[in-house]
Amino acid sequence: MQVTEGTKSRNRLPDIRATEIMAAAGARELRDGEVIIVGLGLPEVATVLAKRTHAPRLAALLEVGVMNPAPRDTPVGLADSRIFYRATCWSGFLDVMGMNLHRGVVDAGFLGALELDRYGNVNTTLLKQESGKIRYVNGSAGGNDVASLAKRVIVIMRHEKRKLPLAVAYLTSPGFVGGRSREELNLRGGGPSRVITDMAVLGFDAKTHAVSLLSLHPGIRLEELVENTGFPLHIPNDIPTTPLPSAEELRLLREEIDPKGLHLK
Amino acid sequence: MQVTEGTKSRNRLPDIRATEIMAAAGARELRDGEVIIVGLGLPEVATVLAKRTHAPRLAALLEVGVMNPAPRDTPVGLADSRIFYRATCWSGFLDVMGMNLHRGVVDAGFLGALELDRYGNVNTTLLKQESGKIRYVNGSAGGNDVASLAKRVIVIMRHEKRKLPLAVAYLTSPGFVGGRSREELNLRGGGPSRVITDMAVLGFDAKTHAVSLLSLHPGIRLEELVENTGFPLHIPNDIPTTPLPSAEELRLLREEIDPKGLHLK
Amino acid sequence: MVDKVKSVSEVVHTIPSGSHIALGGFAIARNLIAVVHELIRQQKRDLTVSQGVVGLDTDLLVGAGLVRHLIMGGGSLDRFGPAHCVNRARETKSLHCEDYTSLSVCFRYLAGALGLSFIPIKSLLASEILERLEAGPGAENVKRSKCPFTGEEYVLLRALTPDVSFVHVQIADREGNCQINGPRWENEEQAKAGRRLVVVAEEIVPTEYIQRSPERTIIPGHRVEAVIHQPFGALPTAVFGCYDYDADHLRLYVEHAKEPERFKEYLKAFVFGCRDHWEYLEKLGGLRRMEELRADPILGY
Amino acid sequence: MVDKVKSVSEVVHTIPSGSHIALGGFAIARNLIAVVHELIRQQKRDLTVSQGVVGLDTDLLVGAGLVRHLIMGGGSLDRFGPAHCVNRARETKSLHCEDYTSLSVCFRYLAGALGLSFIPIKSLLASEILERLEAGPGAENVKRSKCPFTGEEYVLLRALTPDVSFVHVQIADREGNCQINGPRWENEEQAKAGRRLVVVAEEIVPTEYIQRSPERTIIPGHRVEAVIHQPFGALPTAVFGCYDYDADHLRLYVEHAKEPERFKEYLKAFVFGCRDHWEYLEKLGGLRRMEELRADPILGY
Repeated sequence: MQVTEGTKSRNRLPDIRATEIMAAAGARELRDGEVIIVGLGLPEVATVLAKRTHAPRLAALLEVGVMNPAPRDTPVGLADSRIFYRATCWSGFLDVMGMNLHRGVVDAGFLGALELDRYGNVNTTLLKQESGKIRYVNGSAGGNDVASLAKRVIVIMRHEKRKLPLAVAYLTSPGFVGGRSREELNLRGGGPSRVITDMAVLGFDAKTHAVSLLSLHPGIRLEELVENTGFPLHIPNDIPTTPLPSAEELRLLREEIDPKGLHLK
Repeated sequence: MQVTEGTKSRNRLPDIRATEIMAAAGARELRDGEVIIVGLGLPEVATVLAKRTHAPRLAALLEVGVMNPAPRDTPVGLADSRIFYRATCWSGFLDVMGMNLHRGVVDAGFLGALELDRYGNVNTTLLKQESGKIRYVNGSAGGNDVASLAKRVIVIMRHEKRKLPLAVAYLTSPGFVGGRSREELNLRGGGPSRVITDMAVLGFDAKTHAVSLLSLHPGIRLEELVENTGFPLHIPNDIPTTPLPSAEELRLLREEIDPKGLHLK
Repeated sequence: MVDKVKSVSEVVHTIPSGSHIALGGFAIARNLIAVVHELIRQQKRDLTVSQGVVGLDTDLLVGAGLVRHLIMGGGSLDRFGPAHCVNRARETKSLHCEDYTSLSVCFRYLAGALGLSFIPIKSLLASEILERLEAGPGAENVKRSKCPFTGEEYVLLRALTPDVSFVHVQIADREGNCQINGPRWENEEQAKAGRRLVVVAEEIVPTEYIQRSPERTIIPGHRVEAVIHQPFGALPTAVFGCYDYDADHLRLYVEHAKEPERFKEYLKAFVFGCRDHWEYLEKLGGLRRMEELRADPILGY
Repeated sequence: MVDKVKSVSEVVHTIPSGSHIALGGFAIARNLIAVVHELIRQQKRDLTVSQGVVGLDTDLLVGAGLVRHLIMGGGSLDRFGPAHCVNRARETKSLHCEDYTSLSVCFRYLAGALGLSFIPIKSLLASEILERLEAGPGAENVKRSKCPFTGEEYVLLRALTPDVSFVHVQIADREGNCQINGPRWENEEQAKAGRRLVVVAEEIVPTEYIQRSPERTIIPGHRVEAVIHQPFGALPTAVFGCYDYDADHLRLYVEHAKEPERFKEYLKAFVFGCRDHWEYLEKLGGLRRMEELRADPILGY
């Protein structure tokens, strides 16, 4: 149930979509043999891509109680029967979120975000409008559980100033709240390690726990990134460029993993 | 795993065994529609007899995770595959002992006993010999759980002075410890309601919580009972006789439920 | 053998207004649609509803104005849209919502199912979810505490024991032995936490069928008060192995749910305008549409 | 695909003396005989063993003098007799035994499996079991406390997280996805509580077989470190659906277990005297005897 919005192309490259760069960047965050809690959309695409390339032994768990499915058709949600297909285990929340996530065996979990602040705190609950009016959205579902308990958290989201504010309107899922360490916060999980947007890959400073720029996607200018970020961003002296997906990665993404472009649109 | 020993015939009736009177008395303690935790031996025989006569809707649960089995062959224990046959549910301890017994939906549970004292405390753990030497036996298994949590407990045991002492050598499963109420003991279950032996049916006084005689089996003399009881027993003025099993009950016991006389020997 | 098969209206008649009901649906899967429609027709009011991840069933009840208190871990109608009625009711403060997470609702049910009055959890800490709970009526259900053995900080959760738990299953016998096909989210804990338990089954099978694979019995019959036999009872949501969700109707629902006035039209047409679930199924396209939605035996959808 | 199939001796070589191992057997069903024999042959000492209801596997280990500390809910070899070696070791104080009950051991495993460092229970209160625990080394694992919401008195239990959990299953694939046939006692909680998890499977199946009924997967492969493929690996105890217990050998075992000297003879003949489990099976009667014990497909024994 983690929210990840459809993300229209942002980069200037004629024949590669930002979503494809994001999926490849997400896949590179996963190591072979790890246990992953997958959300729908790009997180699932990234996980399948990793599994089809460098990490064939990934264990992919879905909150509802599905392990290692091999969907034949693209599902619209985590409760969509399409994502139950060819699973190796069907159980439930208690097993996946309790006996795996809460047990501490989940290496990485993906989160989407309506808002993410400079300390990696995530809001998926509500939005405050100019008028002060509140609009409720989906809430936590497994998001807060993953943020609290996974060894590391990877956030995939669209890069917009309003979505990356100084402070989130509602703190659904804790990162490094107030720049404090996870130990200080009494949280077992390691917290956010990466934020993958349609403009850049962001990380967190080991000391300050604040967001810092790791790499800019090809064709994205630094000014553009800064303009579109609502909080001060630590910028390194020389800025690497996010690697493009390889030809094989692009082939897998376009021909096998999401041929209809449901998530890579 | 509740211990119930084989009980050789004690009464003077030529053609009815004490075990058959015990089984019928046990069956009469169960009401239709109740949820029962069954031990092996006479408790199982009594439960099946009740189900085949006045209580067809009994739910019979076995600790290991078996519900309503219909064994074709007589099992030697609760882990014997013979008792898994034609069950309606196979689960485990957590379901049977946790989500049923601890949840508070079990109406009655059977216990066996090495020793039982005047307040219905049961010992299934060890025996102290004259020499003071200790001999360990089976321990609790589910016995303490049933004694603590079932709405009422029915003990089936052999009637001997050494098995019915003033105080048990080890208090494995609490009855009305020290004559106190179950509330005082912080126990949820109602505690022991009946003790069915090969000489009599015993109950517990609502005020003193001490054992009292409810009925003598046919052919058993009161003096004999008192001689074979290690603690002072409350004796009513007129003593009812335990009803004999009906012809149909005897037929079911001998021809269908335990034809080999494994438990009715 | 106890025959517990009852009609949905019989069962709903026994549920007083003000009850706490737990619904076993998840987003757009195995929702208690037949039950919720009947609760609306019989206008059961001031309900407390709990659900791990809310779906269309809860959104309908809230939209119909029958829910006073909602206990949930979040939720939406997946890609079809948000739970408009739930979100709007929160915005207009016509509903008190106790926000949790998927796991914390599951743990509250687990405690209820095990007969524990409380259970610890390591989620919620350092979140606004916990702060809001502590600041509101939820305060009586959460308490920060430390492990007596390790000193580690936990949130203790109060057990959740709904007055009536409803679960939609693929298969049950007349005594209520139930087998669920596909993932089960928090259904086992939610079902066994209930003081009363009612199941809606797509198919009624002989007990002998249950006895052929007793390891698949998730809910044993002796826990079940009533079995409602209602094929396509979860439409427009999906039931794995039986039928797919009705995407057209889900879109139509979301369109109407956006606006209170249009939602009234929806209720009029599809709930109040139907005597029972069979009439509703006719409005969805009847036999022909049901056959289109029927699941492929290999794919399950 | 990860191939985790290993030999029992390979696996046992990785287990240091002094480890806490959890055994998944129950009385005379699905005992870890092949593993226990190898632990004895390799003389792994000072073990802590935990088991809900002890069986022949634990009795063998204790009789071989390899167990320092036993955590159990009780147990016996059912009608074949008591666990003589366990009882004798307690009488001679050569073993420290922490006595619990079936449910309290299960709850300790459940807490371990869920990553909770403690869990409440309503058993044990007002019993000598609790008093003895509080008076001995068990004191660090139990604590009386009250529910913060209801004030009700509970015993809090410390989570049990064995160094290595062993479970004997009927079916596994090479990655370790396991399906258990028949009742499962505390196997799921015991398996998932382990820091390491090793399964012994009667039969290895292709993953595609697992994918045909994933609802029967009790242990998912990613939790499993090694899969030991050993047909008749639980003899003389029974494996439902595969073979019956060997009543003759159980009687022979109990006869020997009664006397320390005779038990030495048993170990010499059936453990030290066998290079591996196949040689042991030959001593039990080999192919012909195995075929006699093989289960009827309908009865399961």
